[in-house]
Amino acid sequence: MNSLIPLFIILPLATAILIMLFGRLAKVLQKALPSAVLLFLTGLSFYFIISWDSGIYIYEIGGWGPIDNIPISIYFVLDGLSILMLCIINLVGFLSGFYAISYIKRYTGENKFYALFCLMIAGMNGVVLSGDIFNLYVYLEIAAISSYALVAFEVEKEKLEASYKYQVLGCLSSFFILLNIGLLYWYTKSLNIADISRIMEASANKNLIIFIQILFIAGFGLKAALIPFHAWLPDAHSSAPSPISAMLSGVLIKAIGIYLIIRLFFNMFDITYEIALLITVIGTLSMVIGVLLAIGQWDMKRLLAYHSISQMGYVIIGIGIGMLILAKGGNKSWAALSIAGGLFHMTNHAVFKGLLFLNAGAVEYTTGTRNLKELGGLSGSMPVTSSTSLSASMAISGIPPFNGFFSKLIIIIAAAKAQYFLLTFLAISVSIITLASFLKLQKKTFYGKLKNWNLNKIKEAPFTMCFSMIVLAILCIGLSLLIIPGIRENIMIHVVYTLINKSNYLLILSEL
Amino acid sequence: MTIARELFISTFLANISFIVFLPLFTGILLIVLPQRFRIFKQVFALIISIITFISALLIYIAKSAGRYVNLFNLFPLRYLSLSEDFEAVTGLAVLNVDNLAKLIVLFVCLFSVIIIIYSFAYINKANNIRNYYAYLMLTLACSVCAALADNLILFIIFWGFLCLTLYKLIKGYDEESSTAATKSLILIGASDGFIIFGMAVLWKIGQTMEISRLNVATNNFLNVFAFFSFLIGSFTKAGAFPFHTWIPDYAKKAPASSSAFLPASLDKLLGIYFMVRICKDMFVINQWLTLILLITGVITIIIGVMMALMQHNYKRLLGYHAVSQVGYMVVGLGLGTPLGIVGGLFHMINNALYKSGLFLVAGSIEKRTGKENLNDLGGLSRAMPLTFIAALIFSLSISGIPPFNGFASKWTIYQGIVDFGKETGIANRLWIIWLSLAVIGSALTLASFVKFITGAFMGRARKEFNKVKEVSTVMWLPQVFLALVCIGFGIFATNLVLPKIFAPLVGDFQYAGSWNSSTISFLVLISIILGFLIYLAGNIKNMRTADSFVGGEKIQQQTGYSSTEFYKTISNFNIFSFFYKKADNKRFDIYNVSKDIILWLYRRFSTAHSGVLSSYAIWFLVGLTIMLILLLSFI
Amino acid sequence: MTTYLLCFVLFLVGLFGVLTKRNIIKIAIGLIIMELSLFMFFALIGYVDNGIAPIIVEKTENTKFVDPLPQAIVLTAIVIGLATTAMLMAIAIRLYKKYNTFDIRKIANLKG
Amino acid sequence: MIGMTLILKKINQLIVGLIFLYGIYIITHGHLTPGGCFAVGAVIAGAFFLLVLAYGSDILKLRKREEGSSVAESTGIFIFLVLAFTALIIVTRIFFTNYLPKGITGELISSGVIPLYNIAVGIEVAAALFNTFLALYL
Repeated sequence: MNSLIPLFIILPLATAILIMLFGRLAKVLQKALPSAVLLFLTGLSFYFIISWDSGIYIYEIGGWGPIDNIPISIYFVLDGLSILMLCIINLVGFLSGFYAISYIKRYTGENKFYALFCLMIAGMNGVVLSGDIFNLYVYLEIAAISSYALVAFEVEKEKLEASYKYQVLGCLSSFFILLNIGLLYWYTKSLNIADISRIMEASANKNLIIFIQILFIAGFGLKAALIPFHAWLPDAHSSAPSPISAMLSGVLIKAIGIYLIIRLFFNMFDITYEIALLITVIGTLSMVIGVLLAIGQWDMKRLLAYHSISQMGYVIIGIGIGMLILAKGGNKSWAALSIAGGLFHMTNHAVFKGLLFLNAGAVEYTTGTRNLKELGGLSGSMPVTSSTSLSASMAISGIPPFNGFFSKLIIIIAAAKAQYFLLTFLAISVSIITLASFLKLQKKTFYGKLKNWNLNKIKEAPFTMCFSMIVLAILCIGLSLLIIPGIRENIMIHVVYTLINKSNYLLILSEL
Repeated sequence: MTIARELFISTFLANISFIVFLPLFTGILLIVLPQRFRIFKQVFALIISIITFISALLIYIAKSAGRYVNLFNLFPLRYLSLSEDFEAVTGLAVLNVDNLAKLIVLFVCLFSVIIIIYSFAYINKANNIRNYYAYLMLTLACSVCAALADNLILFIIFWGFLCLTLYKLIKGYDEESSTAATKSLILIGASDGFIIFGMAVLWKIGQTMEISRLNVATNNFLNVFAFFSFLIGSFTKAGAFPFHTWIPDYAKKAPASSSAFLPASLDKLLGIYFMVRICKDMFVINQWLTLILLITGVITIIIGVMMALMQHNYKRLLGYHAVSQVGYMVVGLGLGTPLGIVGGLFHMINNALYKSGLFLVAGSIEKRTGKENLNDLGGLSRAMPLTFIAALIFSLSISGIPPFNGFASKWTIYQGIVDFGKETGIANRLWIIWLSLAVIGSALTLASFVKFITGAFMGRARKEFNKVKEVSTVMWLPQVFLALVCIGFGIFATNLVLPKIFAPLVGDFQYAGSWNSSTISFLVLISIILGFLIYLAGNIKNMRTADSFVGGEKIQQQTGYSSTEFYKTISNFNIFSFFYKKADNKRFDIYNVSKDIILWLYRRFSTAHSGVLSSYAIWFLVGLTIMLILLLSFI
Repeated sequence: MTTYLLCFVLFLVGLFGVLTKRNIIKIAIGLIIMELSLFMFFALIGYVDNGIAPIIVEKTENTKFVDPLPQAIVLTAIVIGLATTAMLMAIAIRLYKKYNTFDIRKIANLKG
Repeated sequence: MIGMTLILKKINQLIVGLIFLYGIYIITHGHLTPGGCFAVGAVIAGAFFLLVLAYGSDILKLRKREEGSSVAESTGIFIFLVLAFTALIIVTRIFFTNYLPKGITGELISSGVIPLYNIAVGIEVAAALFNTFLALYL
């Protein structure tokens, strides 16, 4: 198990290079290789999650052990949260890559697309596995830079504009993160997350730590598109090609935003009440304002993009309430429930938001537009797209028995249990508005009369696109099985356990 | 042989998980099957629904009330050795099979059989809905499971799924119908949200999630809040004021069989069922809540019927009546006395019977004539005699004319109100108001059904309807069957139906007097006279506005017999016209009001996203600075 | 301490450029200035008074090495910065070709 | 792009060879002295910049721009990855291990695989810089 860990980074990286080298010579290679590699990695991550024994695995690159108890090597750390994230990244990555085989045919420079795609996945896998804070930054930038390029892939006016804005804001946040890394290194003389955590426990320069924490919230908050750092997201996510939108919205903002917030604030910093409150407030703002911005949109993908902000708000609320309970010294099992709800919602969001973007891509592929005012009546001619899109819409708006219902239920119950009734009420109202806006999308796209297109032109998307959509739609229902106690305890509880028991993560220092 | 049969019955047919899982799996199977097996799907769905009905009947007859059955315990799944993981699940999936649940399940199964038979002819290739039968079966399964569920989480899962089938059973072929479907799903989804809120509050105050073990006093703010959250859920489902607005829209645009199945019967059954559970089992309600319930009830009665009076589209008219009748049930249940609850439940069953019957009649009319407006109809009684007789019986039932079932249940509710007035409480002292408003509502119902019957069936037959024939057997059979049940329930109300079916639901109650009780007869008389007076007034008014007869003119439709024109005069009254105009603009529709507010907010936030990069960067810095100032200054 | 402060001033200069300039190239230059100030900050972190370069030399009693780790970090960060800058410039040139203007306020098709 | 004046071209001819040589010197001594792969890449790419600036882009005889350099760039990373990967597969089961004999400190052939890594990264950086330059310049 241990020696398989670096494969998550090597394989996509090697694929990217091979495609750049030989892709032009063998067209089959550039199409089949990314899907094959990502399928293998998906299988590997599911093997990890099944054979998980709730330990933490460490991989030392280059075999450099610690010297005088100071970890000097680059470490990959594999714990429950990392495995969960790996599953999400590689699964959605595989399905988007497979989807892209048909979708991306229309564009020139296919090999560059696949190379950048694999590079992005390598970056995200690296972020999730990395055990020290600077490598995390490097992988984060790999993922971010390839996403900048992918957003501008269609090289049209709007796409370039979106990409430029995304880059400028992304660079700003990256610089704040880099500044933070500098400050942390200056303060602790270490880059290893566990080591930093140990050193910071010993000493207490409270103001500096709070300063660092806030810079991290702003930096990762921008990557995760939390309000008020969200402004790039609707532009970028709606401009990218659809499989990339699915990756950006479904995975990227989680892997380089939410995941890092969770990882650093639980495992590196001590949880304080003020920071927990701040995170919860930001989450609430994102949840409410995001959905209010989404409801009036007429561009299909822009609507979906704004919903990503809102749904990330749910995730952050779940996490934030857990932090609040922990900071107040409340019942740990309720904190665990809340955090598990947030993580569960994150998993679910990857599935249904990925699916929704793929649906939008299929609609755009056949009709050539994604303006809701021009669409209509597609349910008859595109049965797969319309039914999968309905299931994803119901999942995101929290209609049972789809997975979104259960995760929202957990978050709402946890919020009420922690006596944040206003938050509970807002979460429910936002869920209702989400339902309204997704029914609008359904109504305008799939119901009503077919607009005056050439009827022969409107047909179901090609096989690879349908396959990805169907698999994700099945997952939309299938993931609700995670609520069943037996399965939940095997997966979710391990994930939460390493988060709420900080000392457990620090054990990796002794295992080195 | 008999032993084998006994064994078969006891292991399968009389097994509670059997009637949950059989339609569920059938529904999933029917979704997977391709479209071209339509006939097979129909027959298969019918067979399964009949089997389900039979097993529901067997369960109903078996005297095993109040038994807790584990959903997985009796199902063959238990033979799979899924060890302790599975044990944890089964704790959630506990079913409570008491008398009330059994009754609801029985009627749910009955209605599904009737609707499927009716759909054989009604749903044809022209107005086919994708996966119609599959969603009918799923609806059946989920309704049964929602009625039986003891755990609130299990309950909300199946209850929530019902709104999706409601959405899928309407064909979104044009703008208006897809709007109606959207609106229904949003309103019902919102009510589900409120139920979840109530559940969260219950969880907070440390209660269990099992309905049969809950007994929450409504003495503090939180508990009342939870109570209202649940109440909103049940009101929206059943369609009580002010959450009723989806029902008329849905009834207008959906296929009549869908309307008969969901808003007219199943949603009423489940919504009122849940309300009984809330008021009777889960919470101990105090007198202020009783007052609120009664006020909501009478407002629902009056508003529903006043709006119904104005409708020209007969399906929409029926939709508003579906709202109005809920008011009686809310009043009955709101009384909280055993007699009131029995009256409410009895009215719920009766309402489901005649209202789904009326929708089937509407479907038959629509099928044969293709018209949706009462103004375009007339004189169908000769062409469609069976439909006409059924419609007449349903109309008399809904208006509360003896000896039909509507009278029996309304009478029980009136009796309940009178009994209720004997005690001292705020709501009790106002009993005369509740009683009078309920009676007025009944009279107005009669008036509007006179309009329906005369508009559709009476009068001069139009030429274009010359070729109209009676509907096919599979379509009139369900109507006639429902009409017979209506008569039967009415005639045997005091002897058989009330003591045998409804008495076990609430235990002992004082059943006062016979039909000849003077107060009640008097009240009924008043309601009949009032109705006919209004009707006659309509005729006089109509005569007055007609042109004078000079001779030699052709016979005009208008001079002959117009039933709908008169009702415009009501809307022209000064007081009413104001409200009707507002209602036409959907000013009172909770859905439209909240939509406007949200869109206003959207425009405010949307203008901030001006597309200028530096403002985005400034947001980032401002956010950062505010966070820094807040945290570093307060620590 | 003064050097740290100067670093910070440089960072603010870059930030000012990003916020106020309209020209897309100047915004990119602002970002590069910010980045360079951060590199200097890292170099300062690693600096030790009278330290020498951390390579293998003849051992004496009082040899002090500067911290090599920030230097390695800065090298990596420079590579990343190079990629970012190249990306930014490529997009800026393309933008100019499409819109025929460098003014970021006129490049605002995506709003709402 | 057209080239520059004759003086510049001539001086270029003289200098470029020396710059290349200097680059190769640094890359071979990367594990002994400060500098190494990244500096080398910059130096060699600088030599190419000079050539292109003086003679114009025609000197490269490119059918499609950045073709050759892009292949070189990919090859550079590929060699690097293969070196790291052989450590994982064949030799020690640990990614990135220095599995060759270390030799004596201070000699040219020493410190295991690091010189090889240096060469690979040097090629990669040079090609990447040149690639970027071409993309922006042409």
